[in-house]
Amino acid sequence: MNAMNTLPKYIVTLCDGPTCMHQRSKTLKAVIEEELKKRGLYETTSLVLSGCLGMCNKSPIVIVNPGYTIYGGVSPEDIPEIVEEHLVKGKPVARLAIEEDYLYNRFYRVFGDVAFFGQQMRIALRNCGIMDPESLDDYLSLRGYEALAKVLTDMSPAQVISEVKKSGLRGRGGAGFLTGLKWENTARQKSDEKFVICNADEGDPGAFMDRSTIEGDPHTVIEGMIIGGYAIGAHRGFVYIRAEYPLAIRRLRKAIDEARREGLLGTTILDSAFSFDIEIKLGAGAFVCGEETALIHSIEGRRGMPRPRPPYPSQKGLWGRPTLINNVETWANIPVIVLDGADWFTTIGTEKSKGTKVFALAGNVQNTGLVEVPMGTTLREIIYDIGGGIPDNKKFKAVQTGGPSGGCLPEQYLDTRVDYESLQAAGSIMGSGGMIVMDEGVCMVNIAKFFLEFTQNESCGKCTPCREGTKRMLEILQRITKGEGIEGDIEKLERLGTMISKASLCGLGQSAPNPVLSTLRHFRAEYEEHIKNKRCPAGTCVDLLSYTITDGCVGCGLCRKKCPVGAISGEPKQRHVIDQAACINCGQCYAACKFNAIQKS
Amino acid sequence: MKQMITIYVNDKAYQVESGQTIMQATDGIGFRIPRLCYHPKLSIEGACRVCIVEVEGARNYIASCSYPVNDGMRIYTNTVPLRRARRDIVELILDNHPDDCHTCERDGICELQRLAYSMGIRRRHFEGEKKNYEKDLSSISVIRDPNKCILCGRCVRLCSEVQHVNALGYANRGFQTVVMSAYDRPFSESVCTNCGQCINVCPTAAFVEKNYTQELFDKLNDSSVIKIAQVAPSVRAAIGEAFGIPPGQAFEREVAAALKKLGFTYVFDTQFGADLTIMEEASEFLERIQGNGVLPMVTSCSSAWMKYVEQFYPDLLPNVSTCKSPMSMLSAMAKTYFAEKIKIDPAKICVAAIMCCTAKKYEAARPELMVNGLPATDIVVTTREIAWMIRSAGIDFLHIEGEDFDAPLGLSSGAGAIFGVTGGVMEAAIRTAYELYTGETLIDIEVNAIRGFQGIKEGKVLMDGKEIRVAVVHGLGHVYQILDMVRNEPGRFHFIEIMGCPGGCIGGGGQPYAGSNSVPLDEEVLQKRAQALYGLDRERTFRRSHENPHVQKLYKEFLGRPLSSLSHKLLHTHYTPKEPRGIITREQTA
Amino acid sequence: MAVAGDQNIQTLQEYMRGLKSTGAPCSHLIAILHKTQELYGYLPREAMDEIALTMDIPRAHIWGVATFYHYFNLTRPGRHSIALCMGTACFVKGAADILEAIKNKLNIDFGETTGDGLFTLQQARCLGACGLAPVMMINDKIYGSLTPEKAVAILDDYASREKKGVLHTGNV
Amino acid sequence: MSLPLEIIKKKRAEAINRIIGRGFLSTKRVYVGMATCEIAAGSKEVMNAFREAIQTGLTDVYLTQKGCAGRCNLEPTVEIVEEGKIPIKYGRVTREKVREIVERHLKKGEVIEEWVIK
Repeated sequence: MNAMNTLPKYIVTLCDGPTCMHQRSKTLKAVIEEELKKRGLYETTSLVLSGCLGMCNKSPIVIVNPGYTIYGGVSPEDIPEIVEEHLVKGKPVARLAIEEDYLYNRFYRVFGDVAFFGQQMRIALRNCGIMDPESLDDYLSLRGYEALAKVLTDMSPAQVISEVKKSGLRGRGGAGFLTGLKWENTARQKSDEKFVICNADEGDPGAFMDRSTIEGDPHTVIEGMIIGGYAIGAHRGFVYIRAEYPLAIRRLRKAIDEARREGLLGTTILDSAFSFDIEIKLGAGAFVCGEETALIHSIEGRRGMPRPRPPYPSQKGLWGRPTLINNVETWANIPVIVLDGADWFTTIGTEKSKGTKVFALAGNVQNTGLVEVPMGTTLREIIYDIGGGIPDNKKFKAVQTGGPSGGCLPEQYLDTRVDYESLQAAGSIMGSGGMIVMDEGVCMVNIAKFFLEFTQNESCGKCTPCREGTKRMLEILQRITKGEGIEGDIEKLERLGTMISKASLCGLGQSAPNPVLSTLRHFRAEYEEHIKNKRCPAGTCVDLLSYTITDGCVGCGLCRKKCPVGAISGEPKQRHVIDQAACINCGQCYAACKFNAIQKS
Repeated sequence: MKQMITIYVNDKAYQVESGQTIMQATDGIGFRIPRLCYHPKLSIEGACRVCIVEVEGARNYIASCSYPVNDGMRIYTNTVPLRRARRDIVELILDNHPDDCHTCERDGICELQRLAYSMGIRRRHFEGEKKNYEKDLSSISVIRDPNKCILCGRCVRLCSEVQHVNALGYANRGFQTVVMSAYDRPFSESVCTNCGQCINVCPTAAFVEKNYTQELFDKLNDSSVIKIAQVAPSVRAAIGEAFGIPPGQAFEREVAAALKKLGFTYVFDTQFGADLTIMEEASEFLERIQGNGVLPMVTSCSSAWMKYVEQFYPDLLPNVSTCKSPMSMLSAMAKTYFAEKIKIDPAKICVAAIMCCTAKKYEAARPELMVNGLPATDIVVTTREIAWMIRSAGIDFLHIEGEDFDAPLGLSSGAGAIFGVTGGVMEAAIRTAYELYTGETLIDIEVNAIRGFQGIKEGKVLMDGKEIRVAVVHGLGHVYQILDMVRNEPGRFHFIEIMGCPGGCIGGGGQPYAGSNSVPLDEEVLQKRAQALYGLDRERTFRRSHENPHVQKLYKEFLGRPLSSLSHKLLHTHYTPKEPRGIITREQTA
Repeated sequence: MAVAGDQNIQTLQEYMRGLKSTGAPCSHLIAILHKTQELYGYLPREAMDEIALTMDIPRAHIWGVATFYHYFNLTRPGRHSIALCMGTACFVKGAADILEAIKNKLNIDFGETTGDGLFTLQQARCLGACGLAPVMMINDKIYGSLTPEKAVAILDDYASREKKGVLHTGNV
Repeated sequence: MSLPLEIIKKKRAEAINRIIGRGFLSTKRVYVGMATCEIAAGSKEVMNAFREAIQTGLTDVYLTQKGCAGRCNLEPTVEIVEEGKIPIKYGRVTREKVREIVERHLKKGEVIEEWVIK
């Protein structure tokens, strides 16, 4: 990519998705660059390689902005014409331009030129950032509720289910169950009443995809749910949402009211025979309620404790009736599948994981934020190409996916493709989409302890392995990070962890040991270092630290003044010394020293 | 049509009925997968994870209590990793449980202890912080010790699903989860009816009765006191179990003998009190039907039911018979009629009631039951406590020579004996009321319509052409059904018997713990205890309360007639609505 | 029992009356508890009793729900509630140090209220502002990119404004 | 009775008319990020600053809110969309920056490059 110092006049986007790449988009790039240079446009044109743009049947794809002209089936021979006519003369080449109106395109018109966004593919988040979430008009203008209308006009419930099945869409909440199959199972049940639930109890610490979706585009979730209700024969839907999301709740409430006013919710929707309405149910701060049976209990007004399955919610769910539960992101995909078609949808992603996945990219990474990429994108692409790599010249250490249920993957796994199977094989999980990047300053034992503290705190307390087992694992980890680890602790962690994951009642318990087991798998030496040598290689476990003053000390005395326990002594202008017995490892001297003369180890 | 399917357990094929859980299926073919939170009478919790098995094709272990069998399923119940996981799970429970087995009430009869032993836990691997809560000693009947609680949830489910009292619930979550009453208030301030069924289903000693054995031993060793015992019918029907005798054998005269050996001066029979109750209650009933009294009349013998009605249905208190319970009637007679007879200051008499019931401890302390300023019943001990006392005092219960109860309050009719079984009070009342009303003797006195363990039983009796419609309820969980009927169709019944515990007093909260080969609330055990009492009834010379010559004598010498003013003073009482108001649940809510 | 003329109880009763006819009473419980907390700032026992009697939900059940969900306060919170985010992103970026600084400053732990009733410290599980990590929320306002010093300064500011009386009540 | 698809097309046409009625066809459309994260970063101030600018005479601008596009560490974000031009995305916008954006970009058409998200 040519470095730009001033804003470009044109932005030329080349799709670099697998299909386009196969169609030699790389050669195209060279040809374009050559043509630009020839005409002296190289400095004023930005050339961007994007992720898959989902127009594979017309590949290779070249997009020229402003104006968002899409050229399809471009060959190297076409390039001079495009550059001359469009970029020099400002007249798009009608012969090559294609009319594509995919729902996600609009996002690119606004954001496609920024590398962070250009590499992404926005399906669930297609409207987030380009419309007023509190305006039904805005949503309608972006073909909102057209999928619903299409379903009500042209499709039988069975056809809707078959389309969703064909799309290969899998639950975006974590487990990755085939959505269409879930719909089919629920549709098959005979019952006087059925329900649809949107799981918006986004509880992973560090994940906020669902909040952003609802805050940015609430109607898409509503539309998805109505279509789901139509497909399975339900007339009531519930959105179970965290009370900690007041803005999302307010926007959702407003969206529901407006949809109702416009005849998009309620009785005889859009003059059809179908009726459906949605209620909002608030969570109250319990991570476990993301588990579907716990969520159902919570909606029923009980403690959010999971129950054994079967019966599955599709058989016996809310108030004992067949219930279809999908999470926010899954629902947000539905209108796209209906309008742009399952055939199109299946062109995105990998063989077993279709479509895109939203990640909340955070931690020690340059560009933090929401990232939606086609399944099959590598971790490296997400962290380095989109995320911009690790800040402060630090080294990458691990990436954590799947939140407290997931695992930490080290550098050698950076080329893992994000899809359900690959991540699992690597020892982590897709989860709902938290992605935390960690640099060398993060201690893996400590991070495992952090996650276990979380699951321990969020354990509902019902089943023994999770309630008692995670507590014991946590105690062992606390011991290790304090330097009190003993021989055999690692084996105990493994023994407990394996038992807990195989014997716990629900997904929370079954996955609770994952952060420990995965760090044990990939960072075992770091554990051993803590236990055997009482050393924390990352330098974060306070009890294992020691501070020493090096030759760099000029004897300014600042550290001596800062030390709260008077453990530092030394004459002015002489090298100071820390009394290790008195030092409490608070680190204040380290922070205060202006000469980097204090060493932490 | 039951469909048979093939399952493989540890690679051996078995034919089992479809539609069962793995546990049900394997129970039927000679296995008994270890279990803890599971209880056949309660909803499936799936919490303890002790009953896990391996199922081919499943990624994780499967809780056999909840997972259905399907054709061709391959189940493994004893693989090495599974055994280790199960063992570790039980160890995790132990690791958060006091290590005080030797000094524990349930030492030797604790399900957790048994389970830990059979899991082969000989060493600890995962010890750490243990929970540390205060015992709740506030209730006069039931002690709650959260430290011994293993969160199997049986008590919570029982209190909600079986009894519909909902005094118990989980509070907090995760490692901090505790079973407690609302707002963490003392148990005594809750809606608890003291039925004690939580004690029966608890696998450990997280719930035990408030123990009064030491007080009783003190009294028994106090020569300045006249020690009077009275024994409830159901005690004799179950006490053998506490000594390892299979259920179903009555130990009537043996109990009397053991109590005398313990040091009681007089051993009376609560069944005499029962006969007396029938005299009063049948008369009250006839008075109500003849004099436009409030109908239907509801019995008042069950202490748990009495607290329940005061809290949950205060508006229906006028329907409740004013009769005291047999225990309280007998105690009242002991401290008046009998005290006069032996010319002893009633204050020097200690009446100890040996009851199958924990709620009787609460009843004994009710101020409205005082007689001439003295508590009528001084101490109540349960079947379990008395069995322990007998053992502790070095009495060889199994080889004891039986003795008679003492006169004049020790002779009872068969009607008094069946008081202990659900339907018994009604049956006894019918036997007497029929004769009082018609003047004729009821020949077919075994009223089968109201025997048995159905939750609600209905029957009809023709008395001189008048149809008397009766109903019998046992277990507080069924009460709302019958009382809804009473509200919706006030004329539907004339007389209703309500017992707080499932099965009636034979299933009381003070009865011996389930042995190692049965489960608490086992209906088969209840049947056998019932049969024991029906057997006593059949063996009696007198089977109708009014035929009891000592009862007749009591009226002649002291009370005059049923419902006399002295009767009213000593044998009847009144009830008042109690706080906190109970919330009636028609569906289970836990 | 409810104090006569208690405005909040009346509002709560009206709220419940509106719900009682629709669906299973228990399914409204969490919404009612939210309403209660909105009115009182926490869940007073009297209010829970009122809910039990009006909605026919056993007290032990209400108590179980109230203690299960960490969003509900069981004691009266301080005037300003500090929710320190301990989500992963914040943790990775040093939330533990912020916690230490706040604990030292206020002498309270999570779930506790300062002696002067000014601050309640609560643990948040991701406030969804990971880009600004580490963050804390005081009442409804989010403070991002915290350092221990910055956090303490913010608390000082609240305390001093509180002294001058320029701050209104907490949760609005 | 019309088919749902016909109804929705009619609704869409009406919606678009209403949006146009609100000034959508102004030369410059300004979108201010207003999600929880944006607000936490201070976007309410930004929104207010634009509103004040309009109240005090800024014309030919269509001001609206939008959800979070996902670029968290550069929030609050503002997009300025002009027909035929590359949409400009400003990051870390403050009240002060708004004043300049209004003066230089919205009034004079000058893109303030150093604040643009690239």
